[in-house]
Amino acid sequence: MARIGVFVCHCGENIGRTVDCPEVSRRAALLRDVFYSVDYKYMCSDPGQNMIKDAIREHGLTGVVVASCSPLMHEKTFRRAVTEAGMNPFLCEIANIREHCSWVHEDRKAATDKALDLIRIMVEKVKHNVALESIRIPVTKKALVIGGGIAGIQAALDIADGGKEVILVEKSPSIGGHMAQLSETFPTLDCSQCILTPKMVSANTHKNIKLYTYSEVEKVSGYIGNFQVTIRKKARYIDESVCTGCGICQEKCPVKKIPSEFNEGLGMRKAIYVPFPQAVPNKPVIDREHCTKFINGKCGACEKLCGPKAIRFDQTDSFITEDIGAIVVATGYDLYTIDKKTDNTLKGYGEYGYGKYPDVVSGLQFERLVSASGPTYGELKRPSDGKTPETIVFIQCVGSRDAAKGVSYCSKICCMYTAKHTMLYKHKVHNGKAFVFYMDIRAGGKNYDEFVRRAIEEDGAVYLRGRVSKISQEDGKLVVMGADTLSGAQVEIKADMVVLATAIAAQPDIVPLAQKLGVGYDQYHFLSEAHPKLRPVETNSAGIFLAGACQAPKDIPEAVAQASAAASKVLGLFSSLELEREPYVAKVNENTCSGCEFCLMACPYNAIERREIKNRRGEVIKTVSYVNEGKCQGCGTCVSICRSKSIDLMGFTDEQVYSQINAMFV
Amino acid sequence: MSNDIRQIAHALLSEGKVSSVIGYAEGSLKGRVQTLIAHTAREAEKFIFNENCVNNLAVYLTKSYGLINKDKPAAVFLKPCDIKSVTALIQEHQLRREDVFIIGLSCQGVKNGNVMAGKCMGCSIHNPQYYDAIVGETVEEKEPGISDPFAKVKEIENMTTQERWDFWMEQFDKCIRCYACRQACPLCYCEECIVDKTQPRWIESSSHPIGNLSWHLIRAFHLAGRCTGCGECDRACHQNIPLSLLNMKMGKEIFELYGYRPGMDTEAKPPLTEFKMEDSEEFIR
Amino acid sequence: MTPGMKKYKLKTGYTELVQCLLQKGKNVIAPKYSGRTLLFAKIDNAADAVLPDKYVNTVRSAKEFMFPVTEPIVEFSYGNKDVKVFDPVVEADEKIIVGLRPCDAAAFTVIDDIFNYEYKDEFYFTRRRNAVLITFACETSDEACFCTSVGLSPESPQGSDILFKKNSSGTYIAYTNSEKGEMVIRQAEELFEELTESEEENNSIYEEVSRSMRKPLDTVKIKEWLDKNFESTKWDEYASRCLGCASCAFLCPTCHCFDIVDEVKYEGGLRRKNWDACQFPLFTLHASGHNPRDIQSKRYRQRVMHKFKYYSDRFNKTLCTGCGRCVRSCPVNLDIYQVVSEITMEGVENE
Amino acid sequence: MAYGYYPGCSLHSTAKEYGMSLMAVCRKLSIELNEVEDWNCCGATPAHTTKEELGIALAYSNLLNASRQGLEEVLAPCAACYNRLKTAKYALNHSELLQKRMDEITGGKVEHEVKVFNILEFFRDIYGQDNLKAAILKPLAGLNVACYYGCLLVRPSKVVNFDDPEDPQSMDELIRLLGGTSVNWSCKTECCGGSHAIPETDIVLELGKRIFSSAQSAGAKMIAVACPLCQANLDMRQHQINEKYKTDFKMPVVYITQLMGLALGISPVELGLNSHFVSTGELVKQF
Amino acid sequence: MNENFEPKIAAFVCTWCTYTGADLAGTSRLKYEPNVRVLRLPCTGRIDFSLVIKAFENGADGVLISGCHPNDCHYNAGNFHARRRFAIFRKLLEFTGIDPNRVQFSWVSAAEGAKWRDVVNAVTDEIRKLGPFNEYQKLIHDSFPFRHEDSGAEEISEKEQVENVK
Repeated sequence: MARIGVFVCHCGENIGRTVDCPEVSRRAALLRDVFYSVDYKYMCSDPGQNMIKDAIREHGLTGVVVASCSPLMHEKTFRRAVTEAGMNPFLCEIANIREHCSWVHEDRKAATDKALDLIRIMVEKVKHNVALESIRIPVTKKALVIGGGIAGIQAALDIADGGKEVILVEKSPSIGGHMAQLSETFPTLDCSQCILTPKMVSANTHKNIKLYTYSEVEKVSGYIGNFQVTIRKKARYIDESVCTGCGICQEKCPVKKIPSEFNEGLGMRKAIYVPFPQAVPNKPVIDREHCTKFINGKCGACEKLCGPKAIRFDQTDSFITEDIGAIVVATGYDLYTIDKKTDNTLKGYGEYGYGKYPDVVSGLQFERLVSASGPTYGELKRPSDGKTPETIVFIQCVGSRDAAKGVSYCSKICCMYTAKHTMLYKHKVHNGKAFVFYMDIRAGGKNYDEFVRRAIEEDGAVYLRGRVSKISQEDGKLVVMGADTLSGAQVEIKADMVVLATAIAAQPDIVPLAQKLGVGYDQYHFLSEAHPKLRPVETNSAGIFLAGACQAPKDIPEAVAQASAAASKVLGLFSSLELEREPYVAKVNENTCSGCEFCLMACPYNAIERREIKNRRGEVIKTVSYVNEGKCQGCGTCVSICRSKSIDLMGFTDEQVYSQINAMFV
Repeated sequence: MSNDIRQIAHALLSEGKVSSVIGYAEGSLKGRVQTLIAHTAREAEKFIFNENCVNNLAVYLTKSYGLINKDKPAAVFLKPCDIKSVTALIQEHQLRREDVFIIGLSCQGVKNGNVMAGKCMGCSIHNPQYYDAIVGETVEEKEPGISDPFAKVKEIENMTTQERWDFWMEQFDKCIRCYACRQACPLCYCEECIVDKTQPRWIESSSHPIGNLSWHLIRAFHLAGRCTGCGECDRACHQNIPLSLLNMKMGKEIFELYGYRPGMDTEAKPPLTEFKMEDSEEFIR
Repeated sequence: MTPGMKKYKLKTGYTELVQCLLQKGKNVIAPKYSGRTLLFAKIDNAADAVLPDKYVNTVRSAKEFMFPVTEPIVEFSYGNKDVKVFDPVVEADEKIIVGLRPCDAAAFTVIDDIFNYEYKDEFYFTRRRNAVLITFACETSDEACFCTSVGLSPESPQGSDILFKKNSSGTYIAYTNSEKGEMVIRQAEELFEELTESEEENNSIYEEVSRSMRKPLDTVKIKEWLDKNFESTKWDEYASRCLGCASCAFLCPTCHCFDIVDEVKYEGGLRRKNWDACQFPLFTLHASGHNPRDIQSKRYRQRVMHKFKYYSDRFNKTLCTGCGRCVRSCPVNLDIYQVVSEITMEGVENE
Repeated sequence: MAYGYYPGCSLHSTAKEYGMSLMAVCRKLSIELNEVEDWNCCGATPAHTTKEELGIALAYSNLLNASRQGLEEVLAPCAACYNRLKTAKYALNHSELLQKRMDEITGGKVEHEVKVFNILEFFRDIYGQDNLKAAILKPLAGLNVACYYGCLLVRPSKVVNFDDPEDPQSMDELIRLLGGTSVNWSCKTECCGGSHAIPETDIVLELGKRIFSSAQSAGAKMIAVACPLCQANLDMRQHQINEKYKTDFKMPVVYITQLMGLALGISPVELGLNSHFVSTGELVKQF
Repeated sequence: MNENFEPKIAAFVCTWCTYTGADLAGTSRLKYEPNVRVLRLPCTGRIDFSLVIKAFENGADGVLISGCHPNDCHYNAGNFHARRRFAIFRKLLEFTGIDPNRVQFSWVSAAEGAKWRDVVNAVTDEIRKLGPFNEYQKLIHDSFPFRHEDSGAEEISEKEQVENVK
């Protein structure tokens, strides 16, 4: 006979305010097979958990129902508690009377009745729970980091320092990401190259890190601890092992006029190029679209002049498959496109003339202009005529906080880097005038606000609180028309250059990768973390972690912090020999299975195989389906496809679901 | 036609090529035929084939105990519509092609009782699709007898919800749960049918309104995308409940939604075990 | 004619009889078409009742009015910590079943014994007491009928409270067979009048019907063969054709097996008595998984044995009234008469 | 080819030159324009600012008359009329309620859809650029034109959906097709002051000054317009602007159809070029 | 149709998307009707036809099934299989005269707390308009004729039960 214990939590007053917990506990005690029912203010606290443990020992409970918050929150906590009291963890179920009841209903009576219903449903389920043991599966002690920006590099280094192998995959020819494009970084103005390059070099030389640049993740299969990842190494048309990185080929390549992606289109690069001087690996890549050898078979200058003969025009994409235990996604961000969209939907900021007036540039373009490794070698020259701009207007929130024309969220870092831009500008052009149009300055980090005050007070940046309505060009000058809401006046500034602090957006091609990994994403294609506050670097797919701007706009300190957090999660996962996985796997009843293999065909994980049942003489009596527990993820598709219900999913068995439905509307 | 049948059966049995031959024999009632499973050449004399041979003999390939043994195949006389059942059974791994020696019968249409069987009126396959031996000369494929085999289904579809409910409640009220429809269906081969399972009892096994409704719903759903329209369930139901209407409705929907016809290809994946990205979902919010 | 049978002449036709009973507020059940299926059903207006000479027999027998397809026999409800059990309430309102055939009426006399064997099944007998069986002798038969082979005839009165037979001039003569029959005659006496000797001449139609039927068999010979042939290979030969669909058992007026099933909701449930059949494998499946009758031939043997041997071993009656429903409804035309007659022929060879 | 023609109140009166030049060009290109019978005022700004339904109803009744007349494509040269007709069509096919209400008020139902075009769309898409190119006799060589679109022609983009609201190019393309050069200036879509001309004249003057100075600094010799109100505000007020701001703009403001007429070899007088406030003498000299 | 009819709605939802979305609706304190009883299953792939019928047999007036948007499924294909299954059995229910609006389907992702509130409110509203599922209630009453509630059949006393058992 089942002896069930019901433990109703007030959750402070989160539940108690709308659900009459003592009443619920009293009525729960009257439920069939419930032998102990109590309510307490904080069931997940130690006294609360001890109350459960004592009740199990004293009343010899065979099943526990905790009526509290969502199982996704504290199921593990309560299951650990009952285990300590000697009860199998899977005999404890959670009735969600907070997120699904007290928080979403106001009528006290209806909420209390519903809470009791939810408890009754779970009591009926628990009576059919079976003691299960967690499934142990081996863990491949090798991690994959996707994205070679600062977040990816930091995560790779931390994992490698933890003694585990790491595969670092970077889509572009060199690691470094957007940080490599920056000149100096806030709030300390130390040059990004100086603090980044050492990490890039150690990432390249670390004995535990294998670097695949100019490569992308092609296919991901398997599950936590047992991923199989296929990486597409795009053809560089250079044999990296032979090339010494001497740079002759780049000098002599006749094709010059290709806008450099690294320089955000301001500088030019050759058909064979290394993105930037401190690139790691310092091996060039041949750009197939623009290289005359590929276009009409002529030239081949680089091949002739290459000392160690490292040019391979016949090279093709190669595929490498790696066994991976955990994956860290650190694919970073991209700038929100603000010029006229290609499919000329009339979004975008045509009124600022970005793409029409050459002197209207994006934040990253400005970074390149002031960067020593930039197209103007650190001399601030405006793109149209190379003159040094006397007046620059910086416009904040271009695309951010603008649900109508752009994105509705705040991109978090633009206030800081715009203040930095004004400082860099004043350091280079002492008598230059810098104007900043802003809505609110958000500088919440350590020494952040002081940094902005310094830009205003010491470096004399003029901050105008208002929006810019239009930028037009009048005889070589950019006429910026805007408002200054503090003085209430229309403002018109004749500027030499305008820098737009465009919004931070997700990488344009992140969605196919997210779908390959089975990771969720929100409507702006930022990857979804498991829990915004409590599990920011984990995802709902076990074994896949997030770091950096791919999860949401953030600055370098936060990206690095997340990278180390993700790395610690990976190292935690790798610390145990075997991984314990919830025993929610399917099991076949071989007596009634007729071997029609519908489940085998439907299983998304190919976790079901054919098995022959033989008699003593070795003759095959019948063939049935067999579930490989390692592969089965417990989705249950097979259970509903099986017509004779010969396969059942532990944890959500037919009997459990049946009894729950029976108890729904009593 | 009957003596060619006897010759083939006699030959197969006497040469020992097959373990048994399943065919039709003279019935004890007017307009009826019996099934005969002959194991010796002598019994082959009793085989016949006439317009009353409406039974689908494929049902024996899964229901008869010990009929299929590994060393020698079992021979069976199959009309083209019955061959569709064998195709479905092979597709669902209940049979291997080499276990069955198919004697194809070209068919002009058979009678159920004294009137043309429903399934024949809409039939468009008169010659066996594949076979190991064939009896009867090829029949030129002619347009199916009636214009639209789904006429009755459409008639019910056009009723109002309440009319449809009343129509089916009246039909299901007659059901006494003898499960003849299940036993007569070649594709109902489960070792233990869901209706016989008690832990949990998904389908109430008593013959009351709830039990009857859920039995007929689950039976129709379990045959969705599988039923080849052999009409045996209709014929076996002595209460004349129009069961094949439910199966034809499922067949029509599956064909309209996913363009799949059951019993056509032994290698095809059954529609409910796969999906396409562009499957219709206009009913999902 | 058994003693005490009174005879009355029915002045009117069949429909008027039904009409009169309806007007008297009786609950009349008679054969009626539902679509193209002829079934016993509650009659509201007399015109629905199909005339006795217009059909051979209904698809389902009248057994279901005494032994329903499903009936709750015990009710229980879960309290908080206890279970309350409630006595069953047998709905057994009085009913008059009209238009029966002699084979159906006789069937009740056969199964009365089993329902009263060691334990008197009150569910059955309450309904049996409250039902009046009015039989009409068969004026037609079809090739499936073989009541003559089991000691019955198109005009045999066993089991019926009133047997109506047509005299040569076509008017119905009511032969009352029981007190219940007499009571019905009294309640509808305006339709009846005392029968004068002369009008009673027997009608030769009923002999013709029984002669037209299939050759009567000797149940004694059949039983003798069955006593000796439990292991005969014949069973495999017959059974390999049988699909095990139990239509025969469900439609048979004498099959009486049932299964007890608990149907449980959260607040309580019912224990139901449902029709079952030896043709289902589940019928004899042991909890251990062993099944004494695991293949169809054993199950089909059980059916024939029970009808022609086991029942007569115990009650000296054949558990078959030859109504032919099992022959008509079998999807594979496995004809029990043919099986049994082949046995008797073979019986001859063995000697 | 025959098309519907909705002149609107100004093309027969204050913007007579626009009407005359349009008629001349159509005669030259053998385009038959049949005026919408019994057309009424399109309501322009005053109607819809007083009562939304009034504005829609006025425009809708014109569409009704055009559809009754069997016209499928209607040219509305004046930007304000074009804008009102397009707004009415947009509003109606976005709300059945409004459609029912309009049918009640006007007592009629538009049988088939009536498409509405402005002057630029008409010549670019309906008549076709290559036909126009073929008909050119005297290309406008050496003419630096500042194409002025004003606001109603291109905004609100969701309703009008004609060219890019920030950086329209269709008039520039037409000028280039006619052989002229269109200057790249930044006040293409700046407002000319519109109906403030009477109550708040100095607004028009200030806006006009900015437009002329921007055009001049971009090297334009004249401004081409496609809206009678813009033409009026710029042409009539130029000397007042010069007085107020001590500037010496001498920039003729001509209709696009007048330039087209010149290119097709039509005499300036026929195009009404002689009745402008700012003399078009300089320009005409060349033809 | 009495106005104070409160529909009983059974909801079968997948853990990874809709259940988490419902949790998010909770954390954001969005308010919705209390008529729904949510049953958590790993994936919509696990939801089959017999669950829906059993829900109606237990007195549900409406059933809501919700899971991950296509391509977002945690088990990458569960919802695709489910989508086909739903499309088919919905037609079967309709064919046998059950109003298809009584079974509603939706895709609600873990980020769509507001959508979950809107779906629940909309479905509750629609089912309230459809009124109680009288046809099925009648079936339930005919199939489970509990006498003791209405006719007060007297209870077999304790003593008697013991005898019966002996």
